[in-house]
Amino acid sequence: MAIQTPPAPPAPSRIPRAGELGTPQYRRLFGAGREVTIHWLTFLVTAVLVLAPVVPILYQSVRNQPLYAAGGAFTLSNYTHLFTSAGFGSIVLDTLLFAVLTTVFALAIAVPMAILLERTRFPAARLFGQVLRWPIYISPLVLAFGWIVVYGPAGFLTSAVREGFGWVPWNLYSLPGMAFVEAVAQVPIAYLFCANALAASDTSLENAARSVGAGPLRVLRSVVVPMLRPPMLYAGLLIFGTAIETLSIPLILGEPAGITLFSNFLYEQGIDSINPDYGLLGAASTFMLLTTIALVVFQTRLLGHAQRFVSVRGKATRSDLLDIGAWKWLGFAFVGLYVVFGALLPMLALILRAFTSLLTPLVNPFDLLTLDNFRLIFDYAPYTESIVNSITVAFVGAVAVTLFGTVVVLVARRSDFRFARLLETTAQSPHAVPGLIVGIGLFWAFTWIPGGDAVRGTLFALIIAFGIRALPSAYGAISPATMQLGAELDNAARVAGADWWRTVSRIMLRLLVPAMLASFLLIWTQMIREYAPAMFLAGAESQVIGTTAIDLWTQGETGSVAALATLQIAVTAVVAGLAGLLLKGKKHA
Amino acid sequence: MPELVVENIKKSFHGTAVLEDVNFTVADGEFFTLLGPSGCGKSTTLSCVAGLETPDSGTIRVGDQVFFDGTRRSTVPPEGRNLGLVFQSYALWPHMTVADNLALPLKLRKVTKGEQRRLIDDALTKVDMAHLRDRYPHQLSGGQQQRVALARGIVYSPGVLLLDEPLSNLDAKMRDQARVWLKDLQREVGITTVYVTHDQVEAMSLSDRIAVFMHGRLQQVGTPTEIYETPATPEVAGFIGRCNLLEGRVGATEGGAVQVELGETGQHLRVAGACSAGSSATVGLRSERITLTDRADAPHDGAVNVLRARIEQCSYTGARFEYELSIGDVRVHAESPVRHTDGEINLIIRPDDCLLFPAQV
Amino acid sequence: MPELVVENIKKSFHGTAVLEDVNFTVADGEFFTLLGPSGCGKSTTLSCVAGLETPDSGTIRVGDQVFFDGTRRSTVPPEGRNLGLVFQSYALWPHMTVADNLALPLKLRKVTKGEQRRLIDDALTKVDMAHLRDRYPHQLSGGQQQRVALARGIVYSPGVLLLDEPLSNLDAKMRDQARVWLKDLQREVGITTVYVTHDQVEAMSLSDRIAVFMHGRLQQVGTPTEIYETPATPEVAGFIGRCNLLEGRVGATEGGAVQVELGETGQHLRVAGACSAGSSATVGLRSERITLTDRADAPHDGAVNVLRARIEQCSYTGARFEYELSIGDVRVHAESPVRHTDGEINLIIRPDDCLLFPAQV
Amino acid sequence: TADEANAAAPQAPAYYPAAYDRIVDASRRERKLLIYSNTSQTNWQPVFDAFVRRYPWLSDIRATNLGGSAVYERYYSESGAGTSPADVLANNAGPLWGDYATRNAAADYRSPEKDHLPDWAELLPGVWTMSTDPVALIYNRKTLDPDQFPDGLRSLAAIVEARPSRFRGKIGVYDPTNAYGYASNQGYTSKVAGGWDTFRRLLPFAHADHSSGTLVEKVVSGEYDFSINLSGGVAIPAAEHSGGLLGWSYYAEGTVVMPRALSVVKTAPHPNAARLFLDFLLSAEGQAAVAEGGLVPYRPDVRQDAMDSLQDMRRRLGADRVHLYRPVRVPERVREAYVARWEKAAG
Ligand SMILES: Nc1ncnc2c1ncn2[C@@H]1O[C@H](COP(=O)(O)OP(=O)(O)OP(=O)(O)O)[C@@H](O)[C@H]1O
Ligand SMILES: Nc1ncnc2c1ncn2[C@@H]1O[C@H](COP(=O)(O)OP(=O)(O)OP(=O)(O)O)[C@@H](O)[C@H]1O
Ligand SMILES: [Mg+2]
Ligand SMILES: [Mg+2]
Repeated sequence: MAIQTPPAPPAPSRIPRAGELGTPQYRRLFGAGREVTIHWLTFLVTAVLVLAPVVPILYQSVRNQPLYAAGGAFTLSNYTHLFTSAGFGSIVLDTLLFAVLTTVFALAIAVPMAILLERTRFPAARLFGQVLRWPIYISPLVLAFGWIVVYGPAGFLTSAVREGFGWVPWNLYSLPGMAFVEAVAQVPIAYLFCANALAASDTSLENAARSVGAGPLRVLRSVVVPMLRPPMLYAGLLIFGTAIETLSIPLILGEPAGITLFSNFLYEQGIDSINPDYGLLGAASTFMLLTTIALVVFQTRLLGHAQRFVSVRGKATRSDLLDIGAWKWLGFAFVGLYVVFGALLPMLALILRAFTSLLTPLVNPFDLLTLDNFRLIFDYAPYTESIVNSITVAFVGAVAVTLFGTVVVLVARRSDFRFARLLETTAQSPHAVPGLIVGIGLFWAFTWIPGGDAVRGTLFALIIAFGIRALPSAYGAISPATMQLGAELDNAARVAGADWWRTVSRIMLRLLVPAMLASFLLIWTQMIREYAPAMFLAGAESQVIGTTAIDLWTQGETGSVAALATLQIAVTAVVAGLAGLLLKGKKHA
Repeated sequence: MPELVVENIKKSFHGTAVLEDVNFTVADGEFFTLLGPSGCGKSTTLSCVAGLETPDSGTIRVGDQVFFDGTRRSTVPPEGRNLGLVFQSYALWPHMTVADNLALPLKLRKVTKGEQRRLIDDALTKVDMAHLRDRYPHQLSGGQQQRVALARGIVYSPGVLLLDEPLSNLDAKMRDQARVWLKDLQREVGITTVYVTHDQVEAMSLSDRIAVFMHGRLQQVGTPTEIYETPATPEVAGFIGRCNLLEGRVGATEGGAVQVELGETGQHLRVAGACSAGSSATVGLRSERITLTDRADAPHDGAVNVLRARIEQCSYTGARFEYELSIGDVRVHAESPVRHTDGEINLIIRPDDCLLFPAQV
Repeated sequence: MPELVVENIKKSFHGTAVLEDVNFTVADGEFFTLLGPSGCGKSTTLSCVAGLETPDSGTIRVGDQVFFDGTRRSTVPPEGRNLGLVFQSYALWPHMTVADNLALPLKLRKVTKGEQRRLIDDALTKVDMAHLRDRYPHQLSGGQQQRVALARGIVYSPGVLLLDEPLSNLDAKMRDQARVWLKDLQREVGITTVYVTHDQVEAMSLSDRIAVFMHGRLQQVGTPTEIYETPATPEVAGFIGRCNLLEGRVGATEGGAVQVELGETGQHLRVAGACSAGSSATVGLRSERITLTDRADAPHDGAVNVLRARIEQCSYTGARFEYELSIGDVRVHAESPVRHTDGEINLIIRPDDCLLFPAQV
Repeated sequence: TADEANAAAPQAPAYYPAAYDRIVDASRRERKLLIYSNTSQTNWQPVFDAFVRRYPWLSDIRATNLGGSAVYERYYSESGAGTSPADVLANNAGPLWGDYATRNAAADYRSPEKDHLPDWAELLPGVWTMSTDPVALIYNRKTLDPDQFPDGLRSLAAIVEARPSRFRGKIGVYDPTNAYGYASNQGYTSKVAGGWDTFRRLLPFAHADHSSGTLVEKVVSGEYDFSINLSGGVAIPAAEHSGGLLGWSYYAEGTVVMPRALSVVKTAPHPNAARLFLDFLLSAEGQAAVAEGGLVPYRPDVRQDAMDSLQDMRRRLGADRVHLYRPVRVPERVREAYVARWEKAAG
């Protein structure tokens, strides 16, 4: 028999006639494709969620009485009061400096680490990758305390260094010191964002650079880092906002040094004072909100031409790790130092504190071992209940916000929705509004919205409040990941017959799984330690770890606060481990 | 499936016009090819048809179903058009295996599991990829990825198939095989195909009609023979096949043919066609229609032209030898099954084989 | 630049062997082509040479400089090899403009600003992309991206140039232009080039030598003429050019030729070559070496074979007509400059034009 | 459960009005009690336990522990908005009670225990004293020589002035801007003779902090040698559980006693349960439970040995050296003037 050129096609089985299978039919809602409904729904829900706490705050900012007081009139005096407060200028400047320093420190630590651990051959990369996340597992309040124990003027390491060298090169109670601690708390965010982006990076781009003669470091500088612009900007924005809003660190580390930042200024003037000044709080929150919006707009500008950052395209490429040779050891030293001294040591101090009756360089801690701190927590039903509540809130909230945030991102970045830009700005704006004020705003929103009273004080109210605060984090975690996905991937699905929502669920969501897990983890950690909005919203049955910790803290039960934080770390580590397993399962699927 | 009509499509990106007034009609079951140089707007045209880009104006419809209407700015979304598009960049979904990539369009159409498997097997076998059905795209070579993309575009027998250089990374055998397959598919399934290629041999052998595209405009639409034998412009002639374009001045007209003086060379060429004397014109001379001969005693009967040329370079393509020749300062490309020694040579050209393009004023 | 030596390279991905014992030497300044079907391991070979993949064993060196030594597992990193690689997937840096993409290799080589501009302009002009120098890759068409990738690989005149299907998305004219450019570059700069292509016309006309690659093994390495005229195996013959492979049984041997009986058809073919009578053999018959004639009075002088065939299908490629013929149940592909009417036809085949491959036992 | 709701009513003391049973019965239907407080769960727990032992059907009793002013602000907001789930407010931050009293939010109820308590037990109309926690100081026994252990602010001033460079920045003090901080500082300067003088000597050595947690922890770590103006409810247990690391002291020259007070609000959704709770807390049994939780009882006939009671304190320090802080409303101007003066003293 003959082999032929070309060979005859194999005996044809019946193939459907052209067009026989038809177009997939989708339910049409209100006379348009269902995506139109989804887009509008997403937009409206986002708008309602964000406006709910904001509107009462805006209203309060132009009232001369607390909202609960009868009477009162419109006024602009809150704003004049704010801007003419003693030292307002220097407070704003200090705050800016603090926020900028924090952002710079956090990115300077996180970005190289993410690159080293994700993109290069690095010893024990996985272990380091886990450990350096630990600081976000606990609230900055507790973390700051851990830092004081180790690096404070009478801290363990400070005492040791002072004894050894007669001089200590750091000062925790200073603006850079505070910024550093805050940065350590925020490093995991930037790390997660960048590591995610790097995991989905296109190695052929790196290979191309190497083949034209770029050494590993040059590859990092010219290709890897520039491609990281989206995650860096999103992380930067989040960190900057958090730094402006955060209270614990200015309060605990700033106060002793007489440093007043915007947040503790507000706390003292507005919340903790004998006569809380709600008008001032409203005005200040409005001011912070506008700042955030300006930053978001600026960020959007920097990220124009999103296709410049696409790394997952229709032509698949293989991935490989960079070998940076001897630089590896420098990197190892950098990561090692940070992980040991930045993440681990304060954390260990904290854990040790949880198991001792006292922790001081003055007494050998192993003489003071006790389980009393845990006993205290487990002895009181409301405390244990608060742990269960927190886990519930954090789990449900993290899942819900991640899913919702993903849809928001996809509507904002991957659809032809008319108000996509506005949606993006809206979703990112609640970030810098202080938590307590979100709580107060929502409190009034629940009061004004029919049926809201039933929600107020329940865990559901907390999920909403925490969720609003966490939405920007979800957005920041997922948006850069979508930017990496080439448009041809959605286009191919659309042409194959998937409508927008199908494309999202079949293609986008699957490709975004790692980013969604990062978002889940981030929001979980954020929610499990959150307390500020709960001060006004949590009912007697809906106390959370955060409020319990504050309760214990104000009563001087530091050991139990540490014990609570230890539990929090343990639970979170388990959750993070499970999430990691899920991700790995996905990868091998 | 009724005909696909594209009318007056315009499209520009940030002010750069990419498509200007594109018009064509593809009949039911026709194999229609867009041929044109790189960057002329072929992919953009396909994207507009598929609904991935919105034209600035114009109309696109399939039969009565209007996909896009520039005046009312109504669009049918891509998923409502029941098209198959094979992307130039493949656009494989990286998180799915080869088989899953093919399964998605079938799942969306609610094809039963068994039927899915059968269709997928069938499509993959045709592109010789059945044994790699469980690989992920990043585990495939470039050509293998392209074959998967091709199979995915076809597996669900869409009404209109849009192919954007679907064979560019395949070897000759595989291309032949795929071409046979595409042709068969078109015959059996009656699919209407719009095919983008840069390979004119492919275009010629597959297409019912070809549209030659340049700078965002259609230059000529016609059957392969029309395009090849009677190109509308020198550009088309130059683009399709190897065609030498020689500038000249029209001299005497003699019975359905004109005498053209070739530039500075002093040599003349009799060319079939009509053109006013004294005007300048371009003569197209296909390289395979030039006969090379060593013999000094070339026929001088006047029925054919005999030009004298120098061999500048000769290269071997297996089937043929290709020559770079010079007639004075004019370069001419020719081919011949025989190897000629270097030096001077005679070119024999029939007036009927020359294409005459009067200069545009 | 001294010669590039690749010795006994093996590579497998997760247990699937992709390269098995690949050996070749590319001389200084040589233009060497890897030709082979899709998925045979061409890109993997280039990656190994470039240092982007690590072979499982073998040696790769350029002159005395050992790039990779499988026994000592020492590797020179890609950036230490001073190669240029044009990726099949382009791998343009999406965050840089076209000009910046080209500038990076120059910057790394500390070329002055002015010189950089000159070189970039030069390279971009050659691929006709100078006017798009400030665009980002995503604003370019597929072919334009490919041209940028090509320009980037060449702009810094690397010692060894590795090209992975660099012209696959370009039209014929652009390809010709690029080919001329590559050839010139090689001549002027003395660059050693390893070229991967699926287009054998390209391979034939550009290459000093060709390596035919199949299933991870080199089948034959030789000059284009060698490969074309004396293919080592039926596979090579079948892959290079249009070659009909006919199975037959060897009959009488007569003076440097054998008589081969073609399968069930009852027709015979005289083929130059030697083979033991009674064994089975494959005869390779290049389609362009078959002369088709309508005339019933075909020469019957015995010096040539005359076979009777049916025309099954005829297609037009512009320059030629291509035919699908059948001799009994054997399909044969042939081409002819003339259009023949349907029905029966005579094939005239010179015994010297047949390739004889004794069956392997 | 039904069993609890039907449990037999405990015998009320003879001096309770006859109608008291009606309150008890009504409380069976209410079942619940919610307190907003800034008192920790550890302080509350023994009280709750004892209360539930007495009224088993009221086992669903909870304290939501908030910051000092949040207790009121949240209640005002909730009631301003319509309803508040809170029955009782409890707080040790004096000045805020002054403001509370002017709002006339307290339920109109005269506890039958009133006659068995000091006349100041009802601090303001409807605001009842729950415990009388002293303002105290703690110090680190490891970083100090025994002769540097203070027994009050005046002795502390002398100690630090003896070695100014050693003690600069080594005293932690409650910041006067917040409610408890204001009360503890202002209580001392207004009640104790020469209070301002002592402050002028001490404050230059001090750092202000915002919470007891920080103040205690910094002494533990050795960052501070002393923390002053802490609530006894925090300071004394902390020192006692420190294994000898911390010492604590009243102020020998004059100790301010900061009443921790509670009030049943008018809008209480469980008014009867709230009344039972108030009466119980003021009873001898309730006061003993208060002591067990680490707070200082003040009822003369209370029997307990967990804490120094107010009477013990008087006995130990002299009755004229124990000053009761009386909460009043502090106008903003006054507070600002005070903070300014304080900050001037701190330098
Ligand atoms: N990660 C992987 N796992 C398994 N097999 C792989 C992997 N990567 C490549 N291969 C296989 O290796 C073989 C060689 O791939 P290579 O890219 O070298 O082919 P190629 O000759 O360049 O083909 P093409 O012409 O299609 O580009 C292919 O069959 C491919 O399927
Ligand atoms: N986003 C964009 N901005 C500006 N110009 C663009 C953009 N996208 C495409 N173009 C230009 O539009 C023209 C047409 O592009 P298109 O992809 O349709 O070309 P093509 O005919 O498919 O070419 P090829 O054969 O190279 O794929 C090109 O010149 C390209 O540079
Ligand atoms: Mg294209
Ligand atoms: Mg390849």
